[in-house]
Amino acid sequence: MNKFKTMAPESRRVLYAIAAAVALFLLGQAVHPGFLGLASVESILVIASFVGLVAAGQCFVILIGGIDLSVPWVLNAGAIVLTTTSLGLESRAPIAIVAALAMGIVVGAINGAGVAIFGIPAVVMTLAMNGIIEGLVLGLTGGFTCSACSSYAPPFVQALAHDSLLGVPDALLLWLVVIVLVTLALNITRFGRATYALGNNPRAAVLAGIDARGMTIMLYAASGFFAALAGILLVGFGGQASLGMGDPYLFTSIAAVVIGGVNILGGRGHYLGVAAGAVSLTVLVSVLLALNMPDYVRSIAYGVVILGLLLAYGRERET
Amino acid sequence: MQPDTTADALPRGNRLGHLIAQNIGLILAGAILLIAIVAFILIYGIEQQRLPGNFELTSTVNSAVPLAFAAVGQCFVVLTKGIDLSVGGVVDLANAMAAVTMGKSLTSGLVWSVVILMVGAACGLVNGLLVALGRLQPIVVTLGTLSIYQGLAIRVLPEPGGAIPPSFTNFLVNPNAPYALIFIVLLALAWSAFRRSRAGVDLYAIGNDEAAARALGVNILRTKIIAYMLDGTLAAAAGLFLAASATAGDATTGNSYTLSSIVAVVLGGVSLFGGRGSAIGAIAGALITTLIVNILFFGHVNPLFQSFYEGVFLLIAVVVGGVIGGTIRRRPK
Amino acid sequence: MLATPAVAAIAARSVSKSFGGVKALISASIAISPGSVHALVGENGAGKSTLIKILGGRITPDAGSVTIDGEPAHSGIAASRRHGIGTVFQELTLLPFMTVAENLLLGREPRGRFGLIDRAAMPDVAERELAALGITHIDPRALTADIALAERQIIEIARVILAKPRILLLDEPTSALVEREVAWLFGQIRALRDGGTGIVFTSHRWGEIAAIADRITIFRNGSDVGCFDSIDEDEAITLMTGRQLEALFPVRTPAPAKPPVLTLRGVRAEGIAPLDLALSSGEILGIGGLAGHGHRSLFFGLFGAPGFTQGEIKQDGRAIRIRSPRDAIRAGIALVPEDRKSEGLFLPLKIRDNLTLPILARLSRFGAIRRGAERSLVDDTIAQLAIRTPSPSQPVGVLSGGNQQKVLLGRWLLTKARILLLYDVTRGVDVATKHEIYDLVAKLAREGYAILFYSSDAEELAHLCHRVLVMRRGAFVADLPGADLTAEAIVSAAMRESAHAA
Amino acid sequence: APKKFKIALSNSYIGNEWRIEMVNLFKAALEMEPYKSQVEGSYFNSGNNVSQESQQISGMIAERVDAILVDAASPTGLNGIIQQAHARGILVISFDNVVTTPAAIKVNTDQFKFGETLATWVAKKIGGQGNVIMVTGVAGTTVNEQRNKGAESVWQKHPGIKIVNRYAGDWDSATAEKNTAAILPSLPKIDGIWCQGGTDGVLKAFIAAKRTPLPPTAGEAENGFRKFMLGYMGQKVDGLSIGQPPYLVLVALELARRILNKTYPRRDITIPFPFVTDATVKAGQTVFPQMTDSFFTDFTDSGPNAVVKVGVNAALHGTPGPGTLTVHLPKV
Ligand SMILES: Nc1ncnc2c1ncn2[C@@H]1O[C@H](COP(=O)(O)OP(=O)(O)OP(=O)(O)O)[C@@H](O)[C@H]1O
Ligand SMILES: Nc1ncnc2c1ncn2[C@@H]1O[C@H](COP(=O)(O)OP(=O)(O)OP(=O)(O)O)[C@@H](O)[C@H]1O
Ligand SMILES: [Mg+2]
Ligand SMILES: [Mg+2]
Repeated sequence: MNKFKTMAPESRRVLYAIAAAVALFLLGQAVHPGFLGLASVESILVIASFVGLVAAGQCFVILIGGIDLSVPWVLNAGAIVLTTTSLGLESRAPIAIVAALAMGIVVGAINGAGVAIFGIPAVVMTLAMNGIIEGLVLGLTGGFTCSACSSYAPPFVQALAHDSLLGVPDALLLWLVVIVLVTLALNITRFGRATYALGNNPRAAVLAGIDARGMTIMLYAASGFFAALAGILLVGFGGQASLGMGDPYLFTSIAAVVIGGVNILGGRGHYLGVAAGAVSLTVLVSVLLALNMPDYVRSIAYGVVILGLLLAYGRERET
Repeated sequence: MQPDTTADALPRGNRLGHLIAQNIGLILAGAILLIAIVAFILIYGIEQQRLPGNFELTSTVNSAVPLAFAAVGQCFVVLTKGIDLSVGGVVDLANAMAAVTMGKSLTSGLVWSVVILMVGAACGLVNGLLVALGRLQPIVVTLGTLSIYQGLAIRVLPEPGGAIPPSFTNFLVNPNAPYALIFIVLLALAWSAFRRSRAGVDLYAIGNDEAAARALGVNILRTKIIAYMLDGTLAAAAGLFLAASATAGDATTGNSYTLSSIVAVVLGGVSLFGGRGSAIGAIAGALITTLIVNILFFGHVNPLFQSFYEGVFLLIAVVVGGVIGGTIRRRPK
Repeated sequence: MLATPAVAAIAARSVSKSFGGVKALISASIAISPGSVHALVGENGAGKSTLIKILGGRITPDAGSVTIDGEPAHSGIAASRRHGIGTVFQELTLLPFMTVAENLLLGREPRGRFGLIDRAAMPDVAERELAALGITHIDPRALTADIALAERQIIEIARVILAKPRILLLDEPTSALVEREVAWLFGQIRALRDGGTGIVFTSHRWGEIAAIADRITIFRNGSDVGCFDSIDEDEAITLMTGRQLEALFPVRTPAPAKPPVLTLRGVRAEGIAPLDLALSSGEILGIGGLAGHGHRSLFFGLFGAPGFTQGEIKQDGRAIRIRSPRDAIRAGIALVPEDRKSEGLFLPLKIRDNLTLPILARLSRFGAIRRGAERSLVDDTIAQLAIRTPSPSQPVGVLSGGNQQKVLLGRWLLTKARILLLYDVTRGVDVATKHEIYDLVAKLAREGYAILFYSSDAEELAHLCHRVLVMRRGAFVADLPGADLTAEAIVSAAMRESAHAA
Repeated sequence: APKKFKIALSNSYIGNEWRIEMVNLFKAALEMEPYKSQVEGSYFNSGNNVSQESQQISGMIAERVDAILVDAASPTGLNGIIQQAHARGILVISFDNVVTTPAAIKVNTDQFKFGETLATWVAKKIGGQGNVIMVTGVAGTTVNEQRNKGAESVWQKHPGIKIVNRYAGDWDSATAEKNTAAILPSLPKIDGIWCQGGTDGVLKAFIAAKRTPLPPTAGEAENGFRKFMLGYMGQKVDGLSIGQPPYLVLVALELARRILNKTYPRRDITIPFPFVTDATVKAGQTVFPQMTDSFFTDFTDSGPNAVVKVGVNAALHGTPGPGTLTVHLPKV
């Protein structure tokens, strides 16, 4: 308990975020018996993993005071690159996955370059990029995600989203790996130190020899990577890519990051909290769906619960 | 006995240089707007073999008015170093209420307008209280309230419909003359009065450095609440204009104003880091955004590539603006 | 001096204040008589600023009371203003993207038609008001972000003085000021005091305390430990620190005659004329002169932030290019900037993270930091520099200013840089820590570091440096050898030239 | 040569395959007789943004087109500008997502009947008894409301049917699948599915949750859903599939041409919606096993009373078919 008190506020928020996710699960069980069943929990966590992956990238850029509004169409483009490159063939899965991820990295790096080198505000750069990718995808494919494919995601990718290993869905295992890797990257590597330094005080970071441009480009590239990765998994999940499939992930990924206790102005927060935030939001949506209420009530309740959670533990200290 | 420091006075930068430094954002917005106007007239002229006339002016102005109001509202909040994602929700709510309540006469339209503006202010008040008193980050507060306001809007108007009195439409967005320019001018005048008020100065102070502003005795709570309430009121006004030009209501059409108001504010040279910029710039930004749509229309771009061009234009505008700005600022003093 | 009236202009009785777990004030008391200057002295973190913030109504004490003219004071900035209190806070409260005039007139802007603020008139009003205070070198139309730190501090002071306060609280108002500006400030203070204003003044420069204080209260660990009409420096330091200090400045050792490690030829940057300069290892080369005359451009130019626009830099005889701080760090150059909060430290991050940031490449394998190696380096540095902290995991922001400064110095020593650019490193640092920093600087020089040392404190330059170059209008106007250098010589070199200009 | 009619298509949104097919059909038609020689066409997209679409329609007015075909971002949001177009003598025909103003002629299917038909089929299939889920569309839209009302009118007549959950699928397979996956594990056994859109996504979520065999399903005309009717992913489903036909645009185009030629009165047209069941579904005609699940199979019509017949390449690539294009408008 004493340790809890002396914890940095950001670390404490990670615990709060996890507690919130658990509480929402319990709430779900209370209002809708069966909600806490193994299948139900598993299924919800798999859906949360998509949000969680996008939010990993979003978390990186938010940690340096940026934001990535291009995730919807980078995700979508990742999905479409996968289907159009793989043509649904298992043999082409590796190259298709690499192509999709490379696309995400390149687009993200361009975002980063726009922000770091040309000094374009992140909101504008990434919003414009979202439009640019959308236009390119629609224009280049003629609007069809893969008209020549007999099947869409290669079986390997579909298995990734649907199969289990030792009773744990593969998608969840993948997310778990990502959680571990991102947490390690942020906490025990040079890269992580530089990220927090940049997010806390960019001027001082540059004066301490941090390559701010390189880091910024790298972090946005990571965001592109994770958006594309989520796109790949979503194709596996649904079996196909569809236009607009990334749209729900914009605000949700930002919300997950903030509910997870990351400061939107940068420099403070942990991915573990973000992962909990992603779970919270997904559970919340599921509970609201399960409650069988009119759309407008659901919309209002969603907002009220998010604000309630934030009021409970997301308050800033007085300046 | 006072050892004065005058003997060593350094040469000063000239007044023009200072003026440019202080208004750099506004100057850029003006430059981009000018470029956009010229580009529009050129493209229109080439495509249509004539110059844009009254109709084009009127429809452009009428399209720009709701966005101008939403953008100025957004500008208040951005100046405090905040951001408002609930603009779209408030526009929806106002739009929906207008369609349901106004009935047939101009009088009832105007009376209800006042009520709706007050509802907008109340929405802003909720945002402001959560941000200032609840000490929550504006982006998530307004993400939450966006969902709430949209829900309320759908509750008010479950499916598109209702009606706006034609007299009310003619009052706000007369389709035959660019008469809505008056509202833009009024908006700009109101802004410059606000800019010269206690609250206006305090708003900038908060955006510059909130801790310093607090130490200087600025009432942070009051000022932020004023900013968010004005924002909510103006977003509601945008909803009224939208309803008026549509002549009916739809609880979902306002959504696009969230992002487009932010884009307009940025194009208008207002810093997302707070404390710098002007609502006049935001108005210019709204006009630029509107003109880009026109340019793309008359440029007959492939609709599939439309968002590509929008994105590219946005980047070009911001980069060119930045380059011009950099050149002006680096000009030898 | 006026006789001390029975009723204090402002007094604090047994005030306590904690921030989280930190007890900033423990039952501290002070009473300021009208028409007197009351100095608060104490080490960094002794609680001076906290007390001033309480007196100024910016924060409320957890316990204890504040009285004004014997009456209980209302808390809050607005109330304090009504009480006639004016405060210059230690961290400047100027608004960077507003003009000097807007800052100066904040809250009392001239009104025009319809009671609206007459923005057009503001620069002229500000210009007149500044001129009345004898300030004519600062353009009221400039953005505050564009003027030098010293100028900002002067504007901050002017803003408060212009409100004609009955009680004036000055928290380290001179930290960025050079002597002549300090003299100007003291003139203002004396005038106000003679008009009956009760004044609180803090500074870490003993000379200033001795010159201006009518009474001195000494703070230690959050409590007042003594109040004197006069006290000598050694005694005061003993009370502040609980131990005795030897001479403030270390014994000067002669500069070794070695070939220069660093030579600049014809370097230019914004605000500096082509400059030539040579720095040897083991040398402490002082740079002096009035604020705003190009020192910053010289130091930051050498550090590549941004680099010089022209000219040649040679290190050990070889030409090098420094276009970014990374280039500079690679070349073994370190910069300790004046504003440690905005340009040096990451306040919410751990001491450890702050210390090792530039050397992580050395400390990590495959990108992962070797914790053990880092830990021992950090512990060594903390011990070597005597950084007072319970643990290297503390956020650097909770340390006292002097210890923060030591962390910053430690960071650069860890880089094994041999050329140190120290830019006003003792700004806002308490006497004891200054003493430690001086010792450290002298020791580093003896160990062969080459040190370029700028200070706004001429005493410091005079006593510490082997040689001092005085800058004016971006050029070196005097080269003063160190043997029997005095502060007066530096100041007058900086002033003499201005006589010509005027 | 006689002057060509300028006809512009204002399409609010191009982000799903239905809209893409619709635009492609329009493009193809412009290359086919009689339109090739009589119509000069253009088409625009407004990113689902009402004010942009409104501005584009202003542009069309400025370009002095003869007719505007509108698939609207909002049933009401364009009323103002459409009234202006009408006042300037421009023929405005709205289709699919139709507008409410009388200044526009409407071409559509009956959305209430859509929901009602789906529900009637489900009710009959499960014998008026059992648990049913409703997967709805985008909240706040007329189409969603009408389809839901149509369904509710049927449920009222069947007290034995329990609607165990209503949730939004937003007419999008990915959303429908995600939401179904989230909620399904905690629901009791489902006997029937009523789905406005994204039907294949719902079924995939059922398979993932091992809720097989799949219950009888009434849904939209996604290719994926119809594949399930044929047998897909190891499942064969009893289903009714109704499509909002993309060729509504061709009906609108033909109507515009005929009205401008003064060979047809100005009046609204409601066309019957094409539908298939597991009994009638036919590969290559009403389902395309080679194509994506999200492809919209009802780009063309079939049978003796077909409204219009076009080839799959017209829908896919906008390439014209051979010969002339005949669109059958209802007899006057
Ligand atoms: N807002 C705060 N939050 C946490 N700790 C604080 C805060 N303000 C002051 N402190 C702590 O309270 C103690 C007293 O600080 P204060 O600023 O009053 O010292 P000071 O005497 O003014 O020091 P200096 O000479 O360095 O200005 C220090 O330990 C400081 O770290
Ligand atoms: N010769 C000059 N002519 C015009 N402007 C000058 C000149 N020298 C310096 N300045 C201006 O004065 C400002 C401060 O310059 P700079 O920061 O280099 O001086 P400094 O001595 O390092 O300041 P400080 O001592 O306050 O830290 C800059 O804006 C610079 O442009
Ligand atoms: Mg202090
Ligand atoms: Mg200086």
